Amino acid sequence: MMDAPLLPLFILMTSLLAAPILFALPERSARLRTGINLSMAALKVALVGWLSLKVSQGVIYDLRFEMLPGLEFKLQADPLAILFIALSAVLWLITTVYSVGYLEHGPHRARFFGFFSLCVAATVGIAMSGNLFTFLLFYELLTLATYPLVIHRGDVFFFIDWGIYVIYTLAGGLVLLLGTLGLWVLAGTTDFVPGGVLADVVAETPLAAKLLFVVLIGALGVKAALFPFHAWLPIAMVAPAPVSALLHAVAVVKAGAFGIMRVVYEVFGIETAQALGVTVPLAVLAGITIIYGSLRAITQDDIKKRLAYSTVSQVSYITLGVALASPIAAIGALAHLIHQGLMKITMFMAAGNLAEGLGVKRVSQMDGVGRAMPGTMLAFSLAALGMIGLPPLAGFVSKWYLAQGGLEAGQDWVIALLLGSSLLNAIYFLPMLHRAWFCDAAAQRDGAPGRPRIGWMLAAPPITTAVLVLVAGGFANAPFSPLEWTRFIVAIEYQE
Amino acid sequence: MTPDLIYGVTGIAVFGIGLVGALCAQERLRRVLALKLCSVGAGFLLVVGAWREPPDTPDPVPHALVITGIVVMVSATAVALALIRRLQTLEAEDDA
Amino acid sequence: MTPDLDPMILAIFLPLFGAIAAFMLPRAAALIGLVTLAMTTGAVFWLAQRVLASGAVIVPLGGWGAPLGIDLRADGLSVAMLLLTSAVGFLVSVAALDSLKGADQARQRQYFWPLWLLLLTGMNGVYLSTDIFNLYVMIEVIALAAVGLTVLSGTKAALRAGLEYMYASILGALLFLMGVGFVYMQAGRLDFAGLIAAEPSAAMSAALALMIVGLLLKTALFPLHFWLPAAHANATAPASALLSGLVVKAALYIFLRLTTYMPLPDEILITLIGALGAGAVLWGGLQALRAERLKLLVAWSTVVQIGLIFIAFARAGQVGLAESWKAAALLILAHGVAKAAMFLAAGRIKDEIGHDRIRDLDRAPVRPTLAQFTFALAAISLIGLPPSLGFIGKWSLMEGAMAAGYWHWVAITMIGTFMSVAYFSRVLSAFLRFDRVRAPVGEHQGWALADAAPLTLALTAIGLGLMAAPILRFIEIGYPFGAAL
Amino acid sequence: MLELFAATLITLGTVFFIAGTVGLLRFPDIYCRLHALTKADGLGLALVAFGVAILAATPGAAFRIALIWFFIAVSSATCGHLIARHARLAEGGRHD
Amino acid sequence: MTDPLVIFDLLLALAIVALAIAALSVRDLYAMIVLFVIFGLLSALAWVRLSAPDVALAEAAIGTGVTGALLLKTLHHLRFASGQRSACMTPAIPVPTGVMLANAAFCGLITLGLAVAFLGAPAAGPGFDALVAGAMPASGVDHPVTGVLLNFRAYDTLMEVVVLLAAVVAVWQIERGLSDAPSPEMGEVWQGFARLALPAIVVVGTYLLWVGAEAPGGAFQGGAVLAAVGLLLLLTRAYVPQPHHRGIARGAFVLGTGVFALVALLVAGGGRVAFEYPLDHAKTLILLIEGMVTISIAVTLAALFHGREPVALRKEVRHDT
Repeated sequence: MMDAPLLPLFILMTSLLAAPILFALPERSARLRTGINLSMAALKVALVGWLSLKVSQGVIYDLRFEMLPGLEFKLQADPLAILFIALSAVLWLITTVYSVGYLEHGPHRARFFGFFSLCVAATVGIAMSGNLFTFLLFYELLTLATYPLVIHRGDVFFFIDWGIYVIYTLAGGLVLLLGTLGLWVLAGTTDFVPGGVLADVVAETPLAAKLLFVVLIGALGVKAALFPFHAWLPIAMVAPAPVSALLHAVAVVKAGAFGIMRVVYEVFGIETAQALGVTVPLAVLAGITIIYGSLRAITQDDIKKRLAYSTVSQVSYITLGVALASPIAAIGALAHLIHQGLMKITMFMAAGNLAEGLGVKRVSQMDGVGRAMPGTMLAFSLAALGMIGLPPLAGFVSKWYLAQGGLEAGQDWVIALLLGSSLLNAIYFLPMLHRAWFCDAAAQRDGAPGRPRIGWMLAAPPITTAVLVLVAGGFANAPFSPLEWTRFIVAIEYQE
Repeated sequence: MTPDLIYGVTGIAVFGIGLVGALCAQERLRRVLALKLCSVGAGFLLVVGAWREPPDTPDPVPHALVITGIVVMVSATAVALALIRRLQTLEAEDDA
Repeated sequence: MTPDLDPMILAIFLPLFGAIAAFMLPRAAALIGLVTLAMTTGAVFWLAQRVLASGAVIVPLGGWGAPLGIDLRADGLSVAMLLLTSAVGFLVSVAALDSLKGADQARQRQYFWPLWLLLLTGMNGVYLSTDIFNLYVMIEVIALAAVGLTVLSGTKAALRAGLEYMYASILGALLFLMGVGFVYMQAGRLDFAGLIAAEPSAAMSAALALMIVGLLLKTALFPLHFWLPAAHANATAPASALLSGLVVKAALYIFLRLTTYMPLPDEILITLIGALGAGAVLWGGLQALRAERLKLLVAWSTVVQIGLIFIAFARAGQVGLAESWKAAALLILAHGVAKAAMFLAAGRIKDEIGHDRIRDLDRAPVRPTLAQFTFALAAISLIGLPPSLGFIGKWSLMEGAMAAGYWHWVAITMIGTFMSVAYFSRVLSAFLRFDRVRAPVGEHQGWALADAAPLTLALTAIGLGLMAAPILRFIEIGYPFGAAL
Repeated sequence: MLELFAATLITLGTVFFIAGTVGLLRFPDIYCRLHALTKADGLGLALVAFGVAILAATPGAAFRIALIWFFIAVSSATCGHLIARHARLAEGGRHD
Repeated sequence: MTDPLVIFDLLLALAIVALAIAALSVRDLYAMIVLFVIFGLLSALAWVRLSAPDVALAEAAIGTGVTGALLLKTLHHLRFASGQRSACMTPAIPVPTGVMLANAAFCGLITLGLAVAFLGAPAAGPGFDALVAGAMPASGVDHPVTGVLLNFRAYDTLMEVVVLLAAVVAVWQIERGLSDAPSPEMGEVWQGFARLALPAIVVVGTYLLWVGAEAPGGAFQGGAVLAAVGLLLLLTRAYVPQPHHRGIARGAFVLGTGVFALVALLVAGGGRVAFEYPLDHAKTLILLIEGMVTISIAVTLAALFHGREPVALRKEVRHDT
């Protein structure tokens, strides 16, 4: 098989180069646009498959380009990166299909798909960043690319809230810039190295190192929707459904969580971070976010808002797993990165289908939708049960490892936290399922619902991802499953 | 007391007077004039710097520089005055 | 007789002959202008290659040599400025072909070219000069040509702004001239080497103070910026692009050179200049937030950017490292490219929509998409988002400030960046909104050839960020910031 | 002897100048002032020029001084005329 | 015993300062210009006292003469345009007296500082004296100021001519072919005077140019005096610029710059750099340049006085918003 050292770059380019082409296409050439979109997404999946094969064979990819003296733009494909790229590549393909269906007659599709591509390019770039500087580059690109996507359907009322979104995300970016600079000044490098680069600094000036940790985690916490920086996420749910799906499952919040992983594992190093005494506070913060997000979710009537608060809660599982500083919890965290993505994207696409097909946007309108849209609601239900943590679904696997990790780390409160959280999950998800399947529709909607008008491009994606949720949970121990891959990563990060 | 001292102080005074005018004058024409005074002040300084106690002849280089400065200043004045004239025409048209 | 051509001489004389030709033959002015710019750019590339090969080069004009004669000298920094000027100038010229094509713009077309080529002569002259009196004459060439360009449209607002600009320009130049007088009195010579050799004294301090204030007035550092927003906002688009992107840089460049050869005597003064820069960042940012018109907003952003460059300067002066000047140089280059792109894009938007009121941008029936996209790209560089050159400049600025523990400059830069995000997103979100009043929104217009030049500039502003390392190495050729001449 | 004569002439000329200046400052209206100025200055200048010409060593210099006198006389006469004319026209304008 | 000339110098200096103050504070703009012209002439006198006759000539002819004429023309235009004979032109927002005083005090402080710096500077500092003296034999001319202007620092002088060119291009650009204030009717005496003066001025101007090589005078002074011819012609309306004269006018504007730059460029070669005249031809080349530059200066200054480009009058499209 041919060896291609530029493979990571090609993967990046599949979406980065697609963007200007999509921008330039006239609005009306929809077929060509769809063709480019889908072929690029498929190409990316194929390339990522090839890349992960090569990486598992031990090939090392390391692309460097000098930006400033000593400061490099660096792409690498380590197993952790592969995990995240694989997630985004697969979900991009699925979401692209979904968005083509979703926006079939919408305005400004050229713009939408252009930014959509950029958004994925940024996510892939974040995944493959070999140092914090490169990470910062793509992190800002991600902020810029999501900006027009989120407001794609915005109207004037929305723009009042819009300010909050801009301020949160851009302030996060700025603080990350500050943190990157601080790292560069303190350590003289921004490279991601398993085991961290700050051991000396921590030994010499622990205060500066602590400050740096706070700055970096604070900056990334904005995107990861860590309490108290989560306020933008429920606002961003006004975005079109595919955007919300991508935002919550892959792009934005995951970029933040992924960044926290990189910072804890490869900037500070898990042992150094532990020695610094910053992991426990982070774990506590994550715990607070988990509970807070769930509590807020219960009271939301808007489906997408409820899902958004659920994301606030669920993404913090990842942070929690990282902060627990135990290999088993780390496996749980990494697995949850994938599993939460699969589940949440299913739910958002299903919610989008409800809104498109039936005009249902609130929980209180959900009576009987299960009978009207059985496929969609089946997928939704599977994902919801997974979220709650029902075995053998994907969510159960990650929660199981997290709990074990908590025990291993001697943080017994984690068990209680997880149980409580699962309970809360059940409290806000089960009523939705109950309404969908067991209540009568006629009570609420005028007349008979009739057949909802949604095409296969809307119906198929959530079902596909729901199947993936099942597979990821049921075949968790199979080779090349996400769980197996995370074990491989954790072995590297914990330098075992 | 030698001429260079007397005229040097004169030049600086003229420059200062021009500066006051450039900052405070209200009429457009007067501001142009104030700037011209500044340039004369700067010219004084250079000419004074070139002066040598007789019978030595003065340094010709600053003289050349001042001549250049004078020509440059008349060019700038002409442009400023053209702007003033044009602006006045437009403003008068609008008043009418 | 075949004359020996030297790229430095050509860089100054080609635009001069071009200006003469364009003035003599008004009908062919545009063609002459473009050819001249292409040739000048070629000469500058030739010079760049020569400098790359053999370091700084000097031409003693008339064969006399400084201090009696005048030397032209090209090192990395000056060639970088020349490259910026001619390359940006060329693209702005291409854009000018389109933006001055109206039937009622015959006059503007006729005069744009000679004035712009004279302006180019002056700017190239500044970047190659090593003599402070020569610099005085050059900034006057620039001033007259620039005022002529400012009032090209002939509107009352432009004329008023042009007159204020003229006053500020003359006053700045005269302050500089007075400083030249003091240098002569004390040092007896006017070349840069003479400045280095001069003993510190009251006269030299006075000279430095006068020249610096004059230059700050010309480069519009807060609070001497009063003339800039109106002048840049009311000029026609290509003129605005030239004025904002290139012309203010000439005075800034002289300032950098001067303070290299005559270091400011006191840290307090350096901090003061930095504080003025901070004032520019904050005040300009506030005004940009309040601006009602697109071009005015862009003009205020120039005030902000100049403040930022002076913060870089202040930090450089305090750290006292040659390294530290680079941030200022990078920011100058970044701003030159991005601001030219932004003004051209703003001009295109105004042309297409018919007005440039920010409040009503989203009500327009047409969407000049490509121009808006260009504007956004330029904004990315001006805000300092990666990977643009503006980002690299800001990064170097903050890196140095942080390493030296000057947290106040870091804080101001952060605040400035945040404000720039705020005022640019006023415009950008107006571009993205589309159903605010449910007005019929036309199909976006797709490609227009007129957008090519600004788009190229904006992409360059972003792309140059990837070239920062070679750019920095190039700027250092000939030690422009070292003591050695 | 000749020098004494020249000095007398120059002094006399200066006296006329002073008288003219006093007239310029003291006379009530523009015509009287003009009268004082042109008459006194014309004569004063002639006397001074003559005195200087006597002192001048060469005939060439004397010729040039004569030329200067001639041109100043002509132009000051023209100036006086123009000022008076302008003043009269302005007055006429005011009466209309 | 004090030199009587010191008293003269002191009186002259006082008069210059007093006139400067008076010009800026007198209410009537016409009086302001008159005071300025006197100020300029006295400054020129002061420069003669400082043994700078070239500068004095230039200041008298260009700095005072041409500038004064430009100011008067503008004043005439302003009074005509505003349709009144009163002096107040500017619809200015009155600046508060406090601000004015603060400004004045600020400038006073600056001036004081400059004076201190000046008094601290060396009385007769180092200069170019020796360098110029050493290089004069190779310059091709005998008058040092001309040597500096047209040889040692010829580049500056070229750029100075470029400034003049830029000015005339800008003025033509700014002042469009709108109807101007009619020039005042000056009567027969004036016409006669002009006829008498014209040839004399031409002779003087040419003489100044020619003599520049060895004595005070030169292209700029000569050009300015010749420009006076143009002014007289324009004022007596013996010559009225026509649209079809524009080509010739343009040619005259660029003549000096063009020839100067071409010569500077063409002499380079064979080891010589630009502006390095071969010694044998230096005098000829300098005279050629001076001649062309004089023509350009004369025509340009006259054109600056005339102002607007002579275009066919037509309704102009305006785009005020």
